[in-house]
Amino acid sequence: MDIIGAQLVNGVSYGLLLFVITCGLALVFGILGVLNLAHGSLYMIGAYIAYSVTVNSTENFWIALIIAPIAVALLSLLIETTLLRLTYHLGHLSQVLLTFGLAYVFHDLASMVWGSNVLTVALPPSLSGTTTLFNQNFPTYRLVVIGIGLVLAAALWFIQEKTRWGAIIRAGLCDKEMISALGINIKLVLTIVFIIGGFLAGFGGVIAAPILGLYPSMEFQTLILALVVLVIGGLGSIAGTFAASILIGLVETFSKYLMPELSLFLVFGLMAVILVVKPNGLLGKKVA
Amino acid sequence: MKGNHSIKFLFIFLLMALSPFFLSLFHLNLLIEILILGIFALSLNLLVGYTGLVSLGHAAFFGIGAYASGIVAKELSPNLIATLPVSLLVSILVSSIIGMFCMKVSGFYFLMLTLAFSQMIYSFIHQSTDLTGGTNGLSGIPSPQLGGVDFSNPVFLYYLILLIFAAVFTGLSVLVRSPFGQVLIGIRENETRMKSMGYNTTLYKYSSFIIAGALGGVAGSLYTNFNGFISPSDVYWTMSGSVLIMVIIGGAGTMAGPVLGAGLIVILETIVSSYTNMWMLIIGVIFILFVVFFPKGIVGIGNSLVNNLAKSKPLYNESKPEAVYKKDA
Amino acid sequence: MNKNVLITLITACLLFLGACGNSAIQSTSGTNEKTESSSGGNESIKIGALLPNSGVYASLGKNLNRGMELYFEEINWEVEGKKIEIINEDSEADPQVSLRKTRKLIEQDNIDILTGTVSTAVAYAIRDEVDSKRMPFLVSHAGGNDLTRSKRSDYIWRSSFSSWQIGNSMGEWAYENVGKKIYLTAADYAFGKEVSAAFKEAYTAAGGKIAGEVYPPLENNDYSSYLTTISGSDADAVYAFFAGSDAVRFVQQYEQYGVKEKMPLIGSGWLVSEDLRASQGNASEGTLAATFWDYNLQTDENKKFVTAYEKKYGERPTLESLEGYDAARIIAEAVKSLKGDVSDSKKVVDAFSEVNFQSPRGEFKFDKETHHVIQDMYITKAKLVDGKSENEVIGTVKQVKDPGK
Amino acid sequence: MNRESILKVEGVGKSFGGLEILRNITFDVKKGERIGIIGPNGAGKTTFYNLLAGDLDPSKGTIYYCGQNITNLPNYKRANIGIVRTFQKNNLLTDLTVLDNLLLVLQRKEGLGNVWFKPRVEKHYSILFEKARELLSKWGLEKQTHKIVKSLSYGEQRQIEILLGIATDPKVLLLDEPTAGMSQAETNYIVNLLHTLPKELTLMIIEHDLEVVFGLSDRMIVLYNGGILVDGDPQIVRNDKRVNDIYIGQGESLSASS
Repeated sequence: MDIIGAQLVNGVSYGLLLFVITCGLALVFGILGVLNLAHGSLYMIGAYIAYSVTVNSTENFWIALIIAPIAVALLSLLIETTLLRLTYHLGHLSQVLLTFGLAYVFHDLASMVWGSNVLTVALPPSLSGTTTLFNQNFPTYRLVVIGIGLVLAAALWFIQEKTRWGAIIRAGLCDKEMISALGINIKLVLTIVFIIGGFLAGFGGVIAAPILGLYPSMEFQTLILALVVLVIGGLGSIAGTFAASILIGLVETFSKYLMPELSLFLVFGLMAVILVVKPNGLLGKKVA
Repeated sequence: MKGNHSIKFLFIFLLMALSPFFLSLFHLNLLIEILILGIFALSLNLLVGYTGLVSLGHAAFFGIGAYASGIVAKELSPNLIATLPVSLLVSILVSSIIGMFCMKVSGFYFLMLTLAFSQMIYSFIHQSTDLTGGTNGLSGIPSPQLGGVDFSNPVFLYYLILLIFAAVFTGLSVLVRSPFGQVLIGIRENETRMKSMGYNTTLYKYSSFIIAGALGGVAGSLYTNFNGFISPSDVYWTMSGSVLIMVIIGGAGTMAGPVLGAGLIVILETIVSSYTNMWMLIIGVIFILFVVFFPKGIVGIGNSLVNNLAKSKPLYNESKPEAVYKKDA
Repeated sequence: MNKNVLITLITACLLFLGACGNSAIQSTSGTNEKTESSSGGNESIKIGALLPNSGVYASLGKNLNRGMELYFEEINWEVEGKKIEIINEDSEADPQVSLRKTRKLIEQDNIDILTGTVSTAVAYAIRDEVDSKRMPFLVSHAGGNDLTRSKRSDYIWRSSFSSWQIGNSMGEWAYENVGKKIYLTAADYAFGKEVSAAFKEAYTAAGGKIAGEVYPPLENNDYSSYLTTISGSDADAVYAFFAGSDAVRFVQQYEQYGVKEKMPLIGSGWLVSEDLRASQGNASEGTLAATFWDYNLQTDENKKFVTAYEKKYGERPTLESLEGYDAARIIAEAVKSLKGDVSDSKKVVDAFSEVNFQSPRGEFKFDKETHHVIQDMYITKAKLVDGKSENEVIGTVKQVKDPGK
Repeated sequence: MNRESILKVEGVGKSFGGLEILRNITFDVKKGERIGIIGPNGAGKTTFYNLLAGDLDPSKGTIYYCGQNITNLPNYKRANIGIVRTFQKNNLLTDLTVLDNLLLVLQRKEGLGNVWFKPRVEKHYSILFEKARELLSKWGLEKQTHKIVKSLSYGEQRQIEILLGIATDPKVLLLDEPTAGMSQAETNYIVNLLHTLPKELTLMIIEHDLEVVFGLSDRMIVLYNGGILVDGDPQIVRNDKRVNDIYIGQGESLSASS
């Protein structure tokens, strides 16, 4: 039983890590309808900034946790107001091309600034210990990530369901014309949502960096994983993204435990099965 | 107009036919590669540009065609009579199976479902080391033959591929202008309306998916025949992404666009990366410039140039729409 | 209207492409020989370096290049009065791109000698092109076994290692010095599988037992599930093959999940390589690895190499730097023995086979039959010195020779 | 009036989630009838069309067409056997020309075997083009033939919306507010054209403009709160107190529109 319990903790912790990485993308796609292929790059930049901030002292991790997401949010502001805005009337294909181009640009900029070596972000001593559960050692930080994921999910849920801002955002999701009819500046809403998406991407980068490390092309790997989570959960649903993250975390962990040869196959297999059975994802609304 | 077109076609044909006489071997090889990827991009364009189904898993069919061809050439015979039809059949088979599932979803979910299937095929190729060589790829594939002609000479191979390219290009041009192709365009524009007109749109989309898959398989097969090698990286989602970029940057929903897009990407990648390690930066900036300045792709640039030159000819006769009703008022 | 555009663009492209070089008809109507009329009397020797400058393997490519440049600089970029010229092409670690680049190097740039490739898939992809064009190809990294076995070519020689050498060399040593029962894990790709198979073969031949095997996918984010399984087994130790970011994550998580306390970790040199240990931190301590060169090898040649490298680049050399350095030396030695005449590629590869010198890694010589290097393999152990992880050479496996089949 | 029944609806209902939009709709349509469907907003008129045209499946009940049960027949098959609808909001292929829109409707009967190996140009498909021209000139749209639909005025687009429905060769045509948003002149023009439609064509019209709908119909169905309130002769409907109450509640009067 212990081993099942331990794998359960592994799965939940990995799942919540996925949620932290993905929720920004889910928000942006859900509300703007923009498939942001540069999401992985924003995540990467967050992680690299965290590296730069912590390279001299691990205690700076907390500073990094503030600076990096804000820096990425500013970058998002720049992207949204200068480039992305131009594509709202051009449609999905142009957005694919634009954000893919941005991903390419950021890829080279990152390797220019931070090189192509494998790097990690070290944790402050308060987080770097181990905790024993189910007769097995776990890095304390993994358990912290579970907490962060839960808090983030709760906060996003609260904002979306219980605040005026959330109401506007949900309205924007259903009908962009309607909220501009209500006298709300739709452009501003879109900009702010994209900035929040960027902030969350940067935040995910900092949180994930000590576990996943930093290396060239990390952003593309993250991007695909995030897209899978997004789709399985269903577009435009934070709850769906949350459920999908946990589901993938558990499925991946247990498939690695029970049938390791299939693990590469399994995540995409899971996505295919879910889409065929539920064409709009677990909890998604219909989006054309 | 008609005669003018034929002359232009003849001119292009002549230019292409004479290419081996003035192009260096390296550039000829590059041209072959462009033609093959051109077929690949054209096949995706049927789906993306004409039917309005954006797929991010088209590399699956390329890979299936390529591996089928490679395995047949190694195990059975490198004769094109064997390799090409097998690739075609296998890719039709696989695309009809995948298509069946993908028809159930639409929009972004379609994009992701095609991605899921292509990644599963990638995993399969990646894992079945005995059949496909796994990560090392399938190498040492003998060069193609046809009726006693050995195509290890790139010039012969060029003519062969040029011929196939011309056939595919002509065939697709006719197809998209045919009533069938017009229905696909109708679906791209407004699927609900097409259903109300009595069209079984699912069937049309499905046919389009299979044709695209089959031609993707042909492109893959030619690629293997040309390179004597195929590796899983050509089945990975990045390959699907880059062919999608070729279509978009060339101009989706046009015949010339995807081919020009393939040419641009291949040339850019080859040339830029010879001069700088920062080639991704440069290509990325070019993508962004396209979005900002030429959202209709290369063909769009060309068209606006032509339009500017011939400003005197308006596209449509402007007449007052109200006129019709006045008489009855 | 489209047709107009099409015509102008195609014409422009073709004219652009046709601007230089022999026509394809000329190149192919003759024999299959190298078409360079120039090389015999030309002043410079052109070396094509096909290495990844972008993508996952970019840092390996960079270090290989630095190693080569360091050696050529030491000899003033000149052999037998001829200038050495390196033409770099980015392989992007992508086989198809590499094949295109190889064609460019051979047909467009008229190189005399080809070297490089980090990825084995790339080496296999260009193998037939190199073989049919009779281009001398010195493999300076890619370690796939078959390159000097079933895919052996007269024109391909390998100065780096084979996956068999890496895995096999540690088998017997591990049985005698580490434990009688081992858990085997490796990244699920051809190279990882080859290395672990070679290790398993040697280890079980020596009498060892395999407690279990597991192959996580490449670029795997989370090893916790595997580690829980491994930790629950009755193995004495764990043999692991991972490289790059996988190695960092694996070694770190191996410690974090408390497996290190129970079972020592052994593996190949890439598990705790020079450029990763800083990122791995203390987690790498105690890891045993098999490699053919280490920073702390106490030989005169190595000290000289390390000092020169650190002076020029301000950072430590890695295994790949050494590979580049040696590859450059082999090429230079071969050219020297030919008195600078590299026009006959058969003679060039014959000259390769005779190269023999004291490398920073120890004595360097080729196995003439397999075209593969015969070398000593070292067992290193990571220790903490002043709070930093350092490898120490604790054993040597002499003259490991790939069987070639 | 002993005509054969063409469309029969028995106990049809539709709910979304817990919300019942339509309940227990039963009636019988005779061939060639002209039926006006009126009712306040939210009465379920468009949902009712969706059920008839097959764009939605009913939650309850059965629909018969020429004696056949078509309750679960997909929409495109219904269009093929003759149940054709138009849309309340223009639903056209706006980036194509008027001619292309029309040809797409007309070419449907060509059959899959004949349609993919030659371009759809006048040389190969002259009959289609002739038919299209004929329709366009009848509807006074010949000048618009080669224009892109979205460049046309709203009224013209509305006309094309109806024209596409008629070109689909329906036995039962379901018009959804054909004159919505049109000027008086445009409305008159459309109404005149609708009067010229063949007598054997069965017509159902949802319409807010009461003058239009009373002018065109020989039978009226009033929907209210998801059920049929009145079904009968226009004169009966006009004098029905309940109907008048509903419309007076909405600030309109039936008797005012004669």
